[in-house]
Amino acid sequence: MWLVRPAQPGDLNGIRDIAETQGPRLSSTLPRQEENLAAKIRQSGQAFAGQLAAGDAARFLFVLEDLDTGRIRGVSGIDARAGNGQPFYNYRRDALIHASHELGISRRVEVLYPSHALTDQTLLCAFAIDPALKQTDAFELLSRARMMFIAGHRTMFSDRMVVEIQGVQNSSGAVPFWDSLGRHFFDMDFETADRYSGMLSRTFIAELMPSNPIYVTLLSPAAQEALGQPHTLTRATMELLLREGFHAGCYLDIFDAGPVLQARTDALKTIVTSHCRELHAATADQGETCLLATGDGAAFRCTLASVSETLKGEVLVPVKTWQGLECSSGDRVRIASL
Amino acid sequence: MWLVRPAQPGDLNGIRDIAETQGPRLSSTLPRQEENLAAKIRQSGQAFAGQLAAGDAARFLFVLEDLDTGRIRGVSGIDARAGNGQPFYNYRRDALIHASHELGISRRVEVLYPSHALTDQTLLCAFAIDPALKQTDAFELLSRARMMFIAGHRTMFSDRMVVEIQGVQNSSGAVPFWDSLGRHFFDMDFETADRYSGMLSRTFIAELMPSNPIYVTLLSPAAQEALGQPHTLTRATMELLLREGFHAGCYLDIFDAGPVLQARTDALKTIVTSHCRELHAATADQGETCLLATGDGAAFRCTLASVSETLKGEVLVPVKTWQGLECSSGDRVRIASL
Amino acid sequence: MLVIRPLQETDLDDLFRMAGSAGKGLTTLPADRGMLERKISHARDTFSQRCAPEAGLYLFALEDIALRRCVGISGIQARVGLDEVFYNYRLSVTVNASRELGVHVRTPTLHLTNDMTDTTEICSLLLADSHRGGGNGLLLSRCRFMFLDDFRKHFSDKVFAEMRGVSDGGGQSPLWDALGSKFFDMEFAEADRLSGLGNKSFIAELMPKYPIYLPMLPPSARAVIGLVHDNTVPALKMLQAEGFNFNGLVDIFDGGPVVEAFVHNIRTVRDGINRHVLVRHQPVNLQVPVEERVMVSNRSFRDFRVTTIPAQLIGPDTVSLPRNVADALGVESGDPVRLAPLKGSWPSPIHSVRDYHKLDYGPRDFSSRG
Amino acid sequence: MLVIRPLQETDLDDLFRMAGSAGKGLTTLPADRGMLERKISHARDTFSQRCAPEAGLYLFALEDIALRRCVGISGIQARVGLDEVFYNYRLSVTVNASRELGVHVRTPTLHLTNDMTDTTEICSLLLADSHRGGGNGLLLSRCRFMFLDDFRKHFSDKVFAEMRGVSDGGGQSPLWDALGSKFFDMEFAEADRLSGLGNKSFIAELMPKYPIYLPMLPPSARAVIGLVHDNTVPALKMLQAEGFNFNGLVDIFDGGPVVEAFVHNIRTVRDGINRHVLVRHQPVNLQVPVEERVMVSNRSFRDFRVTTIPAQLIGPDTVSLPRNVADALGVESGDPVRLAPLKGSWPSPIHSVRDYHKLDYGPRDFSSRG
Repeated sequence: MWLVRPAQPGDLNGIRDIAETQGPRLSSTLPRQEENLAAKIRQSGQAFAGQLAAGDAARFLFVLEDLDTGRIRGVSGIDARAGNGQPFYNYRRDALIHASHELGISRRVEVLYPSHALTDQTLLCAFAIDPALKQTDAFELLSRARMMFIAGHRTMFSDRMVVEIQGVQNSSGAVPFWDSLGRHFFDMDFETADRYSGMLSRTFIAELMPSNPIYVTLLSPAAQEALGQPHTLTRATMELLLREGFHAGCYLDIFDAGPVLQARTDALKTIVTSHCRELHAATADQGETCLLATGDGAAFRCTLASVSETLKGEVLVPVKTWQGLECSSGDRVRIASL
Repeated sequence: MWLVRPAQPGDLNGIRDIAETQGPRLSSTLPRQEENLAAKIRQSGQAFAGQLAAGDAARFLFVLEDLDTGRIRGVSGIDARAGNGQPFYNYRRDALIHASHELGISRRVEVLYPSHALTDQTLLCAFAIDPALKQTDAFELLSRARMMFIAGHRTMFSDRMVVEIQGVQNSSGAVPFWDSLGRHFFDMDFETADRYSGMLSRTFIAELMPSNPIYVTLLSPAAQEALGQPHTLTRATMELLLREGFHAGCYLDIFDAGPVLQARTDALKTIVTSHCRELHAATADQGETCLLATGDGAAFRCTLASVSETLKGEVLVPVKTWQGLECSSGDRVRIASL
Repeated sequence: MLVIRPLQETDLDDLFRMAGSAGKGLTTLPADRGMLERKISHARDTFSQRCAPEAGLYLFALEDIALRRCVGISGIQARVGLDEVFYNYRLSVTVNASRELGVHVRTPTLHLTNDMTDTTEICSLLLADSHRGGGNGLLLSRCRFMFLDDFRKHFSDKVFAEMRGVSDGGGQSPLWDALGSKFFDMEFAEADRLSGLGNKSFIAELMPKYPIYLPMLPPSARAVIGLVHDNTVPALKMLQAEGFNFNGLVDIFDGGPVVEAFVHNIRTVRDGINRHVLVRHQPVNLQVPVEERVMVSNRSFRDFRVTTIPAQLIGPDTVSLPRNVADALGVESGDPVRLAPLKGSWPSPIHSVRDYHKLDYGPRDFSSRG
Repeated sequence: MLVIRPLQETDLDDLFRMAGSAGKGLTTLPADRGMLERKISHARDTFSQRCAPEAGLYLFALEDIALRRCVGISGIQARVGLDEVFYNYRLSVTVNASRELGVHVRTPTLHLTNDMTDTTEICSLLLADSHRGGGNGLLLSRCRFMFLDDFRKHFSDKVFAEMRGVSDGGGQSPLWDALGSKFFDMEFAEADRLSGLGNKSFIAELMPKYPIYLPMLPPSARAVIGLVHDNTVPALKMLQAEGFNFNGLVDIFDGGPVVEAFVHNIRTVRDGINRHVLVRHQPVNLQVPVEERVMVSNRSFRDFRVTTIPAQLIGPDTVSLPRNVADALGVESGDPVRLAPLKGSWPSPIHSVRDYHKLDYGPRDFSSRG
């Protein structure tokens, strides 16, 4: 049985093992150094417990636990405010029309503008799962459990949400957009820049990122093609998010030009369709498989369960799943269809 | 009885009389010189008749006629493509975050970016009405008849629509935004710039408009306050458009910083709610007062009429209104509620 | 004898022929009869002070007296950018550094500027193939500095020249191919021609306005920024010897450099000396080597004339001019003239005849001091 | 006797006292003991060549031999902007024109640049109140040009100085109030102090990056761009007399101008002459007026020393130095020294003793030629 719950100090090794199975982009929000990771888990614990100091960023980290084995098989996160109090950097892709009436020439000139417009929007981040689970319901559970948490703690999050999708990186590890633009200014390879971007201070981006708009036509052809394109490995993640109601707009990642997906929080499928019911025992393991969440803050738990609803506004759930959720008969639970 | 129909050469004097009762902003799209106005009416006639040369801009001009007196009491227009083949200039209001992690400083720095992003979207323009009619249904007829035309000729227009709302001008005629910004670069007063902007070539804007982004904090306080604010005289127009489904976004007029309203064409109230019915005679002048439109291209007519619908998908309309619409029993008409 | 004088209407045919054979790259003098006619007319108005000083276009003809033909032209535009807009790129540097990460990157960057606006430009130098060599090019070019010197109030304190940038045999410019062509929907030659016609609206309309970071251009384009065309190397060397330096601005199309100098620092200006004419009737051999010749001007605004004579004719207070030279200059005994070396600085014998307090050396002389 | 020599550890107390009484506006020498100690240590490493040439900070002390006290300091930073980022605004012009409408507008515009990066800066001039006048300020400032001249390979061809801009009695800067304060959440003095500390991350983070169109600033702010503080006028005049010119760049905070010169064009450099020492034992009256004094340097890199002597001691090949002056410079008979005027150019009697081929005049002398 699968359970998504707040990360705890004891999950350190499990999370690190998962992080190591992932590509580089993950590290932007999930540090690999044990010390930093421990700090991140501690900070998440404070966020869940509502014990953040004033000014501290609310950054939530969830783990996917296999209750049968006790192993951590995935991790996902929410930053309540993208940028965590500092600017959240993107490129905004826009076009100017350069036209000469006299010469009868009109040209669409695409420009990348440095933008902080998504700063302070709620950011889904740090998604990593055991590759073996990619095709299972556990994948959807790990991702959407965050939306279940947001639905139950709506005021802690902003009205608009964003998520960064990893951009194009070819088989040799080269990132065409980085090689055509960022490399010239940051004087480091993509992995290094990506690692630094997970650091506490993002001062280095203000210091090193070119401050003027960039003409797309001057990028290499490969970089131009990569604009707004997701990495092939992120297809499942992206499709799930598009089904949730996210859409790709004009914002791009400053390092690899991957798309930044946007959504109105209150229009997300999970938030619109989930609803609260009273928990009661089911006699048999039957009904529709649903997301089932319960608990406030640090007590938040989300799992997959067979659910049948009654006409009285109750849900019947097999008792064996109650234990994982740490709840009992008559408790309020939130359910959402897969 | 009120009728909105395509402008015709014989309407020249009537339109000029209306234009002269208006404030300066109107002139951007409605020239005051007789010769230019005649050319504009001719061009509109070609657009309605589908006789435009390749590359010519489709610019439609409608008049509001009082059928009882034959007088022209108002005018309104649609440019199928904003900019009419040239760039459509706006400022896009955005913000950068200037933050120093070390010093604990974070500042939201607002910037106006020159933008052509709304180029080629369908533009509602040239709205002018006899001031005596501002509080009447004729006002709504004149404005919404355009949406009725679009609904009936949907493929001629783009999926997104915009309309420029006149910005703040104080009682002495001064335009704070112009005085703080445009005047320095265009070296002319607001009225002159506004008049030039109705010219065929907008080359002068490319030549004279500052090409770099503008920091809002460096504008005069009055100019900052005027950003995105409508002129008090445009309140009725703006409210009607907001009810139609337009909303103010981040785009501003480059001369007076008035708001540019945007909408998805297919989400506009008139376009969503209007529907086609078969015309039949009503025995009495009863039922709901509705917009009633008929005719393709140059034959387009729109009026207000008492309408009652039958269960058979017919509408019953008093015969006296048929004449103005130039239609007869059994014709398809489009109706929409006021 | 070859004499510099104001360009006049009767030079049109000669000028048209020269412009035609000059080919591309001389956009200020296109082989367009109507345009050349307007230029001549403009120049006539300038010398006769019928146009505002800042609108002045001073065009000088090199006349072969024997052939009665104009065999060269050179010009001074009193002020650029007052009617049309005058564009350059400024080659600047952007530094991005993070002490925390130990990164420090300097990025050469092109910024669009109009900084030469209201400055005097020397321009339009053209010499007939038949008259190349023998110092004729030097005379055509340097005579302008004698004019600038004598009539400084008509010009800015600083003067500049745009040097033709690198292009290949087919007229293709590496910078244009990498940058301009991506914004202007035309060939380099066409853009250059349109720009030369003076109506630069299309530049304002089509030009990229934001800075261009050079690392984003291919090496072939970066390499030519600030470089001159091979054919222009001699002209650049001549101007450098006059004291002109690269001022950090380059042409927006081909990346050719702008060189500039303060008028008071131009070698011809610094070396200029005044003498009074003494017309001599003994024959003089005017055909001495370039090194031994000097320019002599009649210091007239409306009918400015310059020719060359042997340096040995200069005395402590006077200069001896043969009759035909005096006639060519339109001067008589007692009239003031001004003299300056034709090539390089004064040949050493001249030292002895110059006023002591006017002795000077340019920077170049000092670099050897050690 | 006052002697220029490298700053050393024992000067710390004197330096701290001077920095304390100098007040605001000298951000490169704050009254911070630890900072001053690091500066001295840096200078010691520089003179002893223990740091990379481009990281060099040359700080000179003016020692009052009688008092055994450091009474002044001046400096040269070998290269700016290599560790931190060095910012200026370039005062440029934007031209917008429409021929069709007959409009032509020139808009002064400030562009953020790092164009002084990798250039040598003269800086940190400070003189104790007790020793003002008598040419001591001149000696402190101009001794640097003698050093630059003798050790050119350690420096860039061009050197510059940032001049303090306009601020009122309360330390308020009109440009800061109109521009900087709208982006930096701090007082001018605080920004200036932070900038002086050398970690300029906060500038990269908070500074407006897009060009600033000057018509959008109030007249009070526009008026001070490129102007110097009243107290800095004498320093500016001194540098202008040396041949420094405004280079179009201004300070990003207070709008003070950057002036620059090519080393080979600096008057002290151009006027420098070499002589061999002849130690004389007759007493000499060293207390002659400033106009009659000249600087004499020992031409040593590691222990550079300069003092002033009467010009009359200069002979055609040698210079006569009293014993105490020779000792102060650490030279003996036969050693080479270099001489340059303390104030202005050479007093006229010197002419006769200079090598003929080294005679030269700056542009200023020519402007009077007519």
